[in-house]
Amino acid sequence: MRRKNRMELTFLSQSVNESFARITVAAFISQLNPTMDELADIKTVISEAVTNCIIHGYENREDGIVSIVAEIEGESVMIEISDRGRGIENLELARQPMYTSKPELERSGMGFTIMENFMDECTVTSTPHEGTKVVLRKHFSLSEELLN
Amino acid sequence: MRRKNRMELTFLSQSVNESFARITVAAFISQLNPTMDELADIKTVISEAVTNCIIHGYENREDGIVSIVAEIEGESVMIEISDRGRGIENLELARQPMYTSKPELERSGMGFTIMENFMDECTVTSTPHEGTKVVLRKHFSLSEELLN
Amino acid sequence: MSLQVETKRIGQVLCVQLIGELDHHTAPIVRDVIETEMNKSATLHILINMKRLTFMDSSGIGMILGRYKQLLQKGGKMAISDIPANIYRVLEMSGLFKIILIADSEQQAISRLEVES
Amino acid sequence: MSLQVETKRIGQVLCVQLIGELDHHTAPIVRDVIETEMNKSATLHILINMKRLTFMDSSGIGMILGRYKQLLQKGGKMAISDIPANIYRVLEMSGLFKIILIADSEQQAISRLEVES
Ligand SMILES: Nc1ncnc2c1ncn2[C@@H]1O[C@H](COP(=O)(O)OP(=O)(O)O)[C@@H](O)[C@H]1O
Ligand SMILES: Nc1ncnc2c1ncn2[C@@H]1O[C@H](COP(=O)(O)OP(=O)(O)O)[C@@H](O)[C@H]1O
Repeated sequence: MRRKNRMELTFLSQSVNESFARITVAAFISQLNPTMDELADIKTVISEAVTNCIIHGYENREDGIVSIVAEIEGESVMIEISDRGRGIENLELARQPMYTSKPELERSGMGFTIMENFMDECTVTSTPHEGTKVVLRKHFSLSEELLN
Repeated sequence: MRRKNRMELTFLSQSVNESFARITVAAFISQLNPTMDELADIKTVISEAVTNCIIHGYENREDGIVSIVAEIEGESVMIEISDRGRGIENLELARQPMYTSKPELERSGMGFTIMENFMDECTVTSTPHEGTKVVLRKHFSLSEELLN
Repeated sequence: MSLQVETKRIGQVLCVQLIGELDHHTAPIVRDVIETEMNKSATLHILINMKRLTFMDSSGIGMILGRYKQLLQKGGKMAISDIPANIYRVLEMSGLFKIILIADSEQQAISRLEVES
Repeated sequence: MSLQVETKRIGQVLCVQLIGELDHHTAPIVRDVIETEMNKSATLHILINMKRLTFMDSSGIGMILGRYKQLLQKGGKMAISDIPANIYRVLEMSGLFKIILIADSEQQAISRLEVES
């Protein structure tokens, strides 16, 4: 039987919730028995996407809502991180390595690059003034014992 | 300034999500700098309430939806755990220590007693065939350093 | 799996070491291991060592009570040793301490189980 | 707080030990500590010891680059030592290794910073 599981999480756009979000997603994913490295990579990408919602989507307002949906199907996981913030005008430019619209906040412009490299798939959709959604996918190779 | 924070979590009524739920709530609460004992107690009550939704509310069906809302305001936390399952006919009986409707599943009937004892407040509302909601409250005494 | 169960036999005692988290999801694992071991040979007593148990809720109480009742029928006794503080609070509330032998260490539990039998 | 910063001075090097998790929420703590220390006396070099850093994302990269630029103006150098595997992958991707000195240990980093200055 293919394992299926799903969770939805929403929280306020406060920077204290960045670590909360990555712990939560990591705890959900742990049923796939990931390696330490895989778990670390998942935490990093969640941190990137959630930080972007807070800094860029809501421009550091603390009352925005950040949503995460995670779905496990078989050995694969889909994670969707979204905000209803300002959106992105030029998606191609935004995804360039080292590009940031907020250099004054010491951003490195590496968020999307890390998401793309650490995950199998990274799709970004955005509408200015409506919000941004990042969909990430990754396939995990389950260890033998868990397949039973 | 009084700190305010809020999160909402929903997930499928699968027993594998019991540990996920308690880790998530504990991670959210950790911004209040709880002691190890306080954190352990929170994990226990979340586990009790979520297990009840799965076993009793959805009678071990795996496609029910369990919801958790947690709100921090100042030094207090409110946690609401709810299901849209079968509900409870006799609330007074259900809350009696050692009462369980499922002795054949080796239940101890101690779930509500633990929730009442470990939290400052435990309110249960339920409508047969509609679902059950447990609201838990606890006050944490913040350590000095965090009050600044 | 978030719970590991290790067993060994010392005299008439089946020692069960629980490592990880004991809840509704993992309780059946413990029950199955203990029942299998009890069917293998005539175990008289059971000792549950909780030294490395990091979490337990009332599903654990139900599982322990279930084993206790089975043992009682066979004239056996049950003991728990090395209880962490957070789990102590849960066990205390359940009244389990009135019917089950509590010990600081595995060794102490075993000698008390054997003396009293 | 989920990040602790410990500093000490060895010769011309300000050693910054990071303990915990470095992200957008905690990066300002590190920046403030380093800026305060740099204002106290003429620091030439900075060494960031990551031995006990359990998490870092691109907010960490931005913070390190920010300090690197400030140092460059004053003619100082920057080094990072004891990088855990998960953080290594993040740093590698950012291209930081081309401009910042990487060392296995604090001692190695300090002697290389001093030799090259
Ligand atoms: N959720 C979002 N809402 C609005 N803009 C975003 C969002 N995420 C990313 N962006 C835009 O894309 C740019 C690149 O993002 P990223 O690669 O993560 O780098 P950084 O966060 O360091 O700026 C950001 O500077 C911002 O302009
Ligand atoms: N979410 C729920 N939905 C339906 N019934 C419930 C729910 N939670 C508790 N109950 C009822 O209340 C009783 C007592 O619950 P509890 O004290 O947690 O003990 P236990 O779970 O061990 O039975 C249960 O046996 C069940 O009949």
